[in-house]
Amino acid sequence: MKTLPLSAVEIKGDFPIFARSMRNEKPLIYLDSGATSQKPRSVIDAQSHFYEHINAAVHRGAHLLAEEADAAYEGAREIVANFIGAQANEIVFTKSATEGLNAIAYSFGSAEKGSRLSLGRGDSIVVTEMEHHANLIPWQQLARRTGATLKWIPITSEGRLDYSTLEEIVDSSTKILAFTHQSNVLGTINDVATLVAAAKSVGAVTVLDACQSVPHFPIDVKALGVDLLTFSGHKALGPTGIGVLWGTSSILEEMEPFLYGGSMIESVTMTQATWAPAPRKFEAGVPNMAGAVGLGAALQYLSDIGMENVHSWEKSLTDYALSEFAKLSGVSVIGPLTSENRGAVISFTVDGIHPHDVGQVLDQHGIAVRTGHHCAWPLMKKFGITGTTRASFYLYNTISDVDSLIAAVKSAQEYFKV
Amino acid sequence: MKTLPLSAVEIKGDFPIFARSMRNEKPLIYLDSGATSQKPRSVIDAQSHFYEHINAAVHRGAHLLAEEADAAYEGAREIVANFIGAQANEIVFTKSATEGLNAIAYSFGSAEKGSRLSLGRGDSIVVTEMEHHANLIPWQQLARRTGATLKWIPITSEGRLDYSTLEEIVDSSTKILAFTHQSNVLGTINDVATLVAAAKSVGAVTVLDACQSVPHFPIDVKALGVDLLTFSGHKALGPTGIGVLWGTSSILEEMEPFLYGGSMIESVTMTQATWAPAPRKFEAGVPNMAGAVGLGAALQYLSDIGMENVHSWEKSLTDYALSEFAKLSGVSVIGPLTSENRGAVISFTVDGIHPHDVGQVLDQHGIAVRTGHHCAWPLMKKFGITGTTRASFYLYNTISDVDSLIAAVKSAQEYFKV
Amino acid sequence: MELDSLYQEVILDHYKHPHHKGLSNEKDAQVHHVNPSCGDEVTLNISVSGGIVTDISWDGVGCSISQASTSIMSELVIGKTVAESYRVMDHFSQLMSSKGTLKGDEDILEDAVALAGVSKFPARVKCALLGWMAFKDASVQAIEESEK
Amino acid sequence: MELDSLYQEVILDHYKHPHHKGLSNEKDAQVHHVNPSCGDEVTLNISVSGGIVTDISWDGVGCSISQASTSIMSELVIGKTVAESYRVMDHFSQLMSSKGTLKGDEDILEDAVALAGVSKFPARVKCALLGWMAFKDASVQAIEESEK
Ligand SMILES: Cc1ncc(COP(=O)(O)O)c(C=O)c1O
Ligand SMILES: Cc1ncc(COP(=O)(O)O)c(C=O)c1O
Repeated sequence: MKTLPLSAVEIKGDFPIFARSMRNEKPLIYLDSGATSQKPRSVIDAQSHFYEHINAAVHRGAHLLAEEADAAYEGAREIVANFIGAQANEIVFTKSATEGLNAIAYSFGSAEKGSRLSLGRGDSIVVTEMEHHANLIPWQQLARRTGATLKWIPITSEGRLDYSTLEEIVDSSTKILAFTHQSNVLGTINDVATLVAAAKSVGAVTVLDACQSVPHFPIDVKALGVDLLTFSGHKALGPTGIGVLWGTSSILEEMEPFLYGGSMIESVTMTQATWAPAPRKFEAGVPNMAGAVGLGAALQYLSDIGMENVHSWEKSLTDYALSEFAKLSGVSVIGPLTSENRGAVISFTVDGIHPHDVGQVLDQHGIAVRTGHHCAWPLMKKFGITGTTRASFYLYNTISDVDSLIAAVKSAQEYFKV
Repeated sequence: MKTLPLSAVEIKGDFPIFARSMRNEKPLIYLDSGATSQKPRSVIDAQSHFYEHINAAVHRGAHLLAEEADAAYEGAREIVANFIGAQANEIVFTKSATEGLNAIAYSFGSAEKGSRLSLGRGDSIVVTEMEHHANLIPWQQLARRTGATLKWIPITSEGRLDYSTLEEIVDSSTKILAFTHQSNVLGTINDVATLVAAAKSVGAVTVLDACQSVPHFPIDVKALGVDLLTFSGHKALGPTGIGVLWGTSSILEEMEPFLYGGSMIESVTMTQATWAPAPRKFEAGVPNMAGAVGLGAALQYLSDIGMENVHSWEKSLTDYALSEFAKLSGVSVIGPLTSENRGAVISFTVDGIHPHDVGQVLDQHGIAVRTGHHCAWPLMKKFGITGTTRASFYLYNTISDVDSLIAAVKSAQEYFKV
Repeated sequence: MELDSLYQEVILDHYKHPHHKGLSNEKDAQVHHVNPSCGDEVTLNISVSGGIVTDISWDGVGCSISQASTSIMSELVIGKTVAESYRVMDHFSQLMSSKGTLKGDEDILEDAVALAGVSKFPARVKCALLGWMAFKDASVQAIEESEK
Repeated sequence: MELDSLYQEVILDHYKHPHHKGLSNEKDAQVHHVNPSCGDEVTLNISVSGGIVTDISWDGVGCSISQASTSIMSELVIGKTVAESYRVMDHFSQLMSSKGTLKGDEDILEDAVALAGVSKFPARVKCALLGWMAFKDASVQAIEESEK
């Protein structure tokens, strides 16, 4: 066994859920962090603490609780900003990455005709063939509403973007280039620098779906050079119902708001309204304050461990898992076969066994994986399959979790006699 | 002292926050439930329990946790449905009432031309002059985008809707009538039956902002007769970041989705997508599962106490408070002066003292109220004021809280020598 | 092992050797159903004559449960009146939503009782119902068609 | 009582008898600022001549803190060069964000040191800054105007 950059076993102890047992009294082997992550005690406690001691509506109250709630909420914004190398006023709290991506698309859809962000016939929006539905359908709809064309960068059989097509696809008609940092199916980490350069050369706005990257390796928004970025808290040890939309100050200033209501206004009459500066203008209504505070605690937990450590630990797990998968016969990994520019997400198919049935056998061993199209249906079609079984790892997983997975896949093959 | 329909003192004990102290070691007298409510232990625990024992992404997983998460999430939907007399598949979880109202407005904005829900020049949207910004600005924007006209029902000096104008304002051009069940400033409870009848007579869709009603008195959506209704969990003892949009099955079926992404689809290709049936089609992305479960626990807590009891207790508090306010000189209550068709929200002004300064003095006494325009700026302008001080009550408040409020208002008058 | 209650021998047999799989040329109606959460699909042809389901044929991709269930369903309904097959379907739906509390009436459900174990796995119930929903939809269309 | 640290006598005096309140007819620039969270408003006229703030007049509605602060600010900056008044404003901003840790330099801030207590009440800092922000905005506009 190799020396570990961090003790995943000790880390498991920080996550109360690992104390429970699964079917047949098996311990929980959680390999579904790509869908949602588990929560450390500190996150659960931070939320409870908010409700027990602070709870009040932010931005509004004239009392001590409101003051403390404001400090907690804005403090969480600072933590998020620091975590990704941003300024606090560039951080917008959303309910999820899905909301963030839709907010961007709706905002562009309401841009005044003639403004840099507005789209029309003759303009194009470019995505990739490996996008999650959340970074595909909002753009389909925006294209439909505005008359713009949706294009996409195809992928190779290894599951990498085909960068050779970039010059042809990203052209002077391109207004938006929206892409995922890391595929939630293939694990592929895309080459942000190359994509941003292509977009910049034609003056297109870049939107990064960072759902599968922010939780797993160090991110510096300034170094990435994108205009907008979004991720979900629940995949980064945070609570459900909270996400982050980051944008450069200048693009946030240009963008129209998305949700209208309380706290996002400057002034209001019966017939019209003007907006507060960002991030306020994007946060209508009483926000998910406890969620933001919980996300702050989550990112704090990750910072304390160090994102470099998280990353290199996941890399060890990926290396080990890929080498073990390579030894299995009748099993194909869909996506890159080395850990280079690749995250800790392993999708695979087993000859003669449908992913549902693989997942079911794994479940009997206490192993939680995901099966199906993983909200990337076009990608499945590209590979000519209906779905895969996906194991996705996080900092609390261990080498022994990988061993259990491999053993359970073998037992599925035995059970179904393939 | 009168006999109480429920023991608010005992109820306070269920809410951990009342154990804390405020400035000058004063106990917390929380009169800001109109902004957000406090949370009982059972709600805080339900959320923690979800994270400690169940947490997984719903709708997606092939494992036991996902199964249990699904049961918890869908169980919460059942609780919500029962609470308002609806069917589970009519309940959409949102992040807030603000999101719910915007979702409706955006959905109508994307309705196909010619469909019943689509708007254009010559059509009108009707609101009232007492709306919260969340039920005003989305309609302003929808009107702007579609060319429809925004009209509103004016209010009387007592703070009631002027129903005599209804026939003139709601006419054959009216496509939508959106109004609040209870004003968050005046406490006025609107006459839903009359408004619905007016809308029905011209075939307009009715949208009810139930933020200030669902938490405070029994609601039966079928009896109300509206088409759509929305409220926020956090004002109903629930967690932050979760809300509910209810609609009749038929209108939900007619409506376009609002957020696009995972779990709301039926099928997806690179260029187009079709939608799952409601409520799925309105819940894109991994939802706020713990939030939904927490809201379920909150509504369960309210049901156990009985909404009739909550209502009559709040009525006693309102009666008492109104009678005490009437005895104060230099203090004016803005809104109806009796508890008839009126909720437990009391907005007032104090001659010679700005609401901020009133709030500050109250804060020194541990009393949490809200000051300002309460996200109803046009209403303030109507009354020729910049803001009010607002005390809003809930089931955990007591007669002695009212006494403390009145005494503190007097002390503010003394302090500022007015 | 709990798994055996789900994957009974009968099911694995139907999975490996599905009946009526492969679309026939003749049909009164054809439907295509998908399970949006996993991407499984079934295309189903139906022939109805004099109120009797005279033929079912189908094709598709799916897990053992969905394939076996569609195979078993086809066997069950062919030769029955539409009304009778709806009764069988009601029994089957009840069994599926029983959370493991029912065993199913073998006289009515025949091989389909082997699917009783599915009801203990809520995530798989949809798999078991995919072919049945397709049948229901197709039969309605065929009848509508014949009434034109 | 903590309240007295917020509402010092000087503040209440300025509140009840605000200086330079009531808009003058002459001005080089006029601005209107609102505090969106409470609805308080201030309209402010400025006259600048040879780099010196020769006059400030204002009107508006607001709490004791915002009214007093605007009154004190007017007193402070009239007669100073724009550059000097920005230095005073910087001192004041620092004091406001000090969370009660600073007392303020009376030589620079004069009556404005009475507002030091506001910094302990984050929700009120905006009230204290409303008039100052209006002044800053107006001075920039007046200078731009004069350079046209
Ligand atoms: C009447 C009314 N409508 C809408 C809202 C908006 O609710 P939320 O901010 O929770 O979305 C509120 C609360 O602020 C309200 O009182
Ligand atoms: C790459 C990617 N993008 C977007 C999403 C959507 O995230 P959420 O459902 O939290 O909004 C996910 C997760 O499901 C994802 O993996």
